[in-house]
Amino acid sequence: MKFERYGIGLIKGMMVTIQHLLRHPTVSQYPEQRLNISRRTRGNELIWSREKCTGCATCAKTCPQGAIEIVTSTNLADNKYEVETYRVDTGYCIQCGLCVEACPYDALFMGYSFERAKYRRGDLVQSDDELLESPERPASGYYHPEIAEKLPEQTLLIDKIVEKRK
Amino acid sequence: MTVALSGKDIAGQLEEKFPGSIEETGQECVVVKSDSLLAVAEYLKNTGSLAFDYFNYVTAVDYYSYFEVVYQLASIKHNHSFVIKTRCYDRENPTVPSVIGLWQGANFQEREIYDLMGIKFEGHPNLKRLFLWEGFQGHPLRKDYLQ
Amino acid sequence: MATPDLLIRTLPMQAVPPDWPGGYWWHWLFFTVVLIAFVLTMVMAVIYVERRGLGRMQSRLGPNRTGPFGLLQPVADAVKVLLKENIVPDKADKLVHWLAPVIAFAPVLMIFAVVPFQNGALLADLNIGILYVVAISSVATVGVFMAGWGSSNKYSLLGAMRNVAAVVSYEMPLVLAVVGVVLVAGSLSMNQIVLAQDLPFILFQPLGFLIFFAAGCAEINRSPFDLMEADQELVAGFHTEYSGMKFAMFYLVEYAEAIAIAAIITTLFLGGWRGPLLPPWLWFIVKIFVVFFIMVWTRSTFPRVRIDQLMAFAWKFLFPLALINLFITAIQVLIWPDALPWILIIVNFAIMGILILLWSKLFKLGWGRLEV
Amino acid sequence: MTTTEMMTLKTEPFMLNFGPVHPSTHGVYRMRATLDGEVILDIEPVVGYLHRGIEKLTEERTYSGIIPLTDRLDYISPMSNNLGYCLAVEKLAGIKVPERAEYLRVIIAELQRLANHCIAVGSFLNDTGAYYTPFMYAFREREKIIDLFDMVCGQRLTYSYMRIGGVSQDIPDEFLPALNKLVEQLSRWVDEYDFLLMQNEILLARTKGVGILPRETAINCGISGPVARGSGVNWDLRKADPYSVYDRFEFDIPQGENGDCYDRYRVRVEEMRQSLRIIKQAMNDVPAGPVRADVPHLIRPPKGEAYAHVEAPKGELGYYLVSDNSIAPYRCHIRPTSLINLTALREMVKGWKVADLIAIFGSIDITMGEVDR
Repeated sequence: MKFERYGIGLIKGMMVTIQHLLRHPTVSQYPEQRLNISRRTRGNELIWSREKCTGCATCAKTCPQGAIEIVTSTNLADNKYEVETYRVDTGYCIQCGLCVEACPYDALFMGYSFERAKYRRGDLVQSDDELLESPERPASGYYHPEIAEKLPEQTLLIDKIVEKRK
Repeated sequence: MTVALSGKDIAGQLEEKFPGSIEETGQECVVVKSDSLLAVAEYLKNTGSLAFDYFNYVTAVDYYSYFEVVYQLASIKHNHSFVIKTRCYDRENPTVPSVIGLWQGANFQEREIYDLMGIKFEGHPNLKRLFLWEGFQGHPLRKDYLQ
Repeated sequence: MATPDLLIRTLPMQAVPPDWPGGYWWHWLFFTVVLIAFVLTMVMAVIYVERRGLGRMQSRLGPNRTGPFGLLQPVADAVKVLLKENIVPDKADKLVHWLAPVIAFAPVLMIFAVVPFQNGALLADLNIGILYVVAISSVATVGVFMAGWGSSNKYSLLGAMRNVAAVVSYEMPLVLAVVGVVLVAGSLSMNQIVLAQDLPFILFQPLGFLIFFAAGCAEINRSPFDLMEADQELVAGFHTEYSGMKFAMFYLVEYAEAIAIAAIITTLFLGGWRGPLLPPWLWFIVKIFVVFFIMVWTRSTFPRVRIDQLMAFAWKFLFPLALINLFITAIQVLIWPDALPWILIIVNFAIMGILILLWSKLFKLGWGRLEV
Repeated sequence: MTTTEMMTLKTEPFMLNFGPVHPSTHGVYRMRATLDGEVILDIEPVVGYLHRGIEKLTEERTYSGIIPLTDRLDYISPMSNNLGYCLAVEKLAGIKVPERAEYLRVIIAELQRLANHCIAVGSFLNDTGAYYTPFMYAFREREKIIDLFDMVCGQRLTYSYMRIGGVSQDIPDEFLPALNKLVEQLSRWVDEYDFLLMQNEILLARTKGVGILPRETAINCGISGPVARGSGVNWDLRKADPYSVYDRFEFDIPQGENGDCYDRYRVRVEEMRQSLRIIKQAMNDVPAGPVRADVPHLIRPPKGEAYAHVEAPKGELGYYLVSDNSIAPYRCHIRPTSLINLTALREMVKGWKVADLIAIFGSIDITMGEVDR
């Protein structure tokens, strides 16, 4: 162990840090500056389509957390299942997206919004109408490329830095 | 490509060297009796043509009637691998000799098995629970473990 | 009531400059208030500079939410930390734990008594000013050690032990570097040293400057010698167990010490308050900020040294170089008192280069492992 | 009493707990250290603060439902964990993965290696005391990689991208151009990183010759990954036992000589360069086609057992699966890289100082999620 390089390595390192002082910082100021999130974002809620759902409960079987609860009854007149309750406890949901993939009728989507903090665990349970798509609760393009196309393009850090150095 | 050695070849060699040590021969593994495990392991490690110097992992599986302890070995020199297994039929006090003298890498893993499966490794210098606290009742990875 | 006059006559203290208002006591009061205000505001300013500077060097922004450009962040920090609960460990030595921050803080303020802000503008122009600085600055270590011992925490104790070891070792090269300056200036008084610097002494004493800077950084726990509060190893070193007001005191000490060292470097090597155009006190503050910025810069770049390397660096690298530097300076002062300054400058820089190269070759840190 | 005996200081060892809550134990690792002043006489590792019983949980979940669990093992590099698990199930069930998926897997796994080494190198340098600067730079670069992962799978930490028989979705159109740009920027950055600290005297003094792990010990302790390669063990599963399509790419295996902290650090930085090389080769010939084999959602592999391992960024990560022809595995054992790499820590730190303990521990690069499972 020796002081081998007469301190040249120290000075080289200092040059790098001083260059960064003059560069533009790479962070963005979150609540004011919002970047576009990925088109396939798996937000922390589920979007459910009442019309398409047939009540097959594949989603509930696939869910590794057991967060989906679905109660169906048989409508003998039309000879089909009718969904009575569809409830997702998003407090248990780990946003793995397996239910969306499993759904054979494309009736389930991941949510695109992400600011859904609540004060109580009970508020995180979504049921029936709270799961329907609405302007405040857009659907994400995860596993649904036709939705992904319509969403804004994701901001990438690689583009952002190049942009600012000009 | 790591070559998985054929169980038959190794079993033949072992049978010649340690008669009566083999319990069963699989496609890529042999099941040895637990009392001759150490001798077999030492042979596998120190024989020039085998030279299993690298210890991949050890784990245990609970098959209700017996515990199976699985050792996967590899040789960095010859780039081949092999699995030896041993069984213990005693559910109350299952015991297997520890291979820590041959491969240091077994240290934490044997403690883990002792912790979660309840198999005692004879000759382990520091056989304590690894993940769970001292005084924990039962061994969670056993199939008959209930809360 | 002859006490004040007696005090003035007996103490080695220069008479009050004629252009300063009031008598001795007024002068004393005025400068005490000014000094405390100066130190506190400067601490806030340097904390801001450090946090923003570090942020930008790490390609972050640094605090920017409180006030314009985050200027009020130090104030917000101070308010927050003062409102915190004061927690004292159960097994702590209560008295020592309570006294430690005070004992650490007082000497740092006292250093500023002899630092000239302008010609003659100082609390006490001691004719042994620099000696006073060296003596008083070591007292802060006692406070740190009390903090480490009184907390009854092993991390704190380790940190305090490291601090004592470092200060004892680095005092030697520090003083030897100062002696070089004193030889050139021909006086121990801080004001006289500044007055002697027609050219800043960093030009005549480049090696002395480097030694003083390194040793100074080590004395005040600045990176890369910040072993005493090495947060990756010792959580927070000696002030692990401090909270609230008492923690604020240590935080204050840390930055006040940095300002003190920056002020002494400014006075000894950078020509103090002297400079063209700007008013003298502004020059002084600008120079302090420049020195402090270099400390921030090194902090953002360097890893930390180990304790045995810290010792080796002091005794095997800085100490011999400081001795050689002192000899060379003495020879120059004796033999060439009237030499042209520019020739001396070139000679000194050449000597510095040669010595550093040579010592880098000879220097060995030693082997860190012990057989156990 | 002789003079030397009188001169010798009588010291007394004391115990100090590093962790479970400590700035640089990378989670909730705890070392019960016996110190003599600054010198470490002995350490005893205590783990289990993050034990979630993942191996038990797997016995009650479907084969595809385990994929999100594997994300939570080594949460710094979930893609590699996904890959290892999927390979094991594919081996068990005999599933052939489409070509395009194999290439995507390789690209993603190598990106994951880059992201992991960013954190490993950054936090190692932070542990040696460089005040968060290399850490921040490394995280900035990781952020760029995470952006791409976000693009393909919609999540930034627990990706769950790999599926049994392929990957969950095809990459979007903008992925490959972005990857191209990223590779270009990253190679520039690795050089800058070299410049920042690689030759720094203080770093050299702190890490060279510190915490030497001899080659024989490394092999005997079953240590894998950059730690083993830093000790000169030429053992990289991508070369030794090529899985996926790694045999089609050209790359080197960097190795250290002394097995000290500096070598491990160097090996990681070199591996980043090699990963970039693999990505460059792979992204130019990604074939067209499906990205997922036709695998039922509730797959029932035939009775049997399989062990598949991958070269995860931290070392050999393996899954030993036993199937009883039901929808859940009978037993799933995970070979934890981080836990096994910790085996030699005790020998490595004995006799070094407290500061070295932190540096050596940092150079091993563990994740507590994987140690405790």
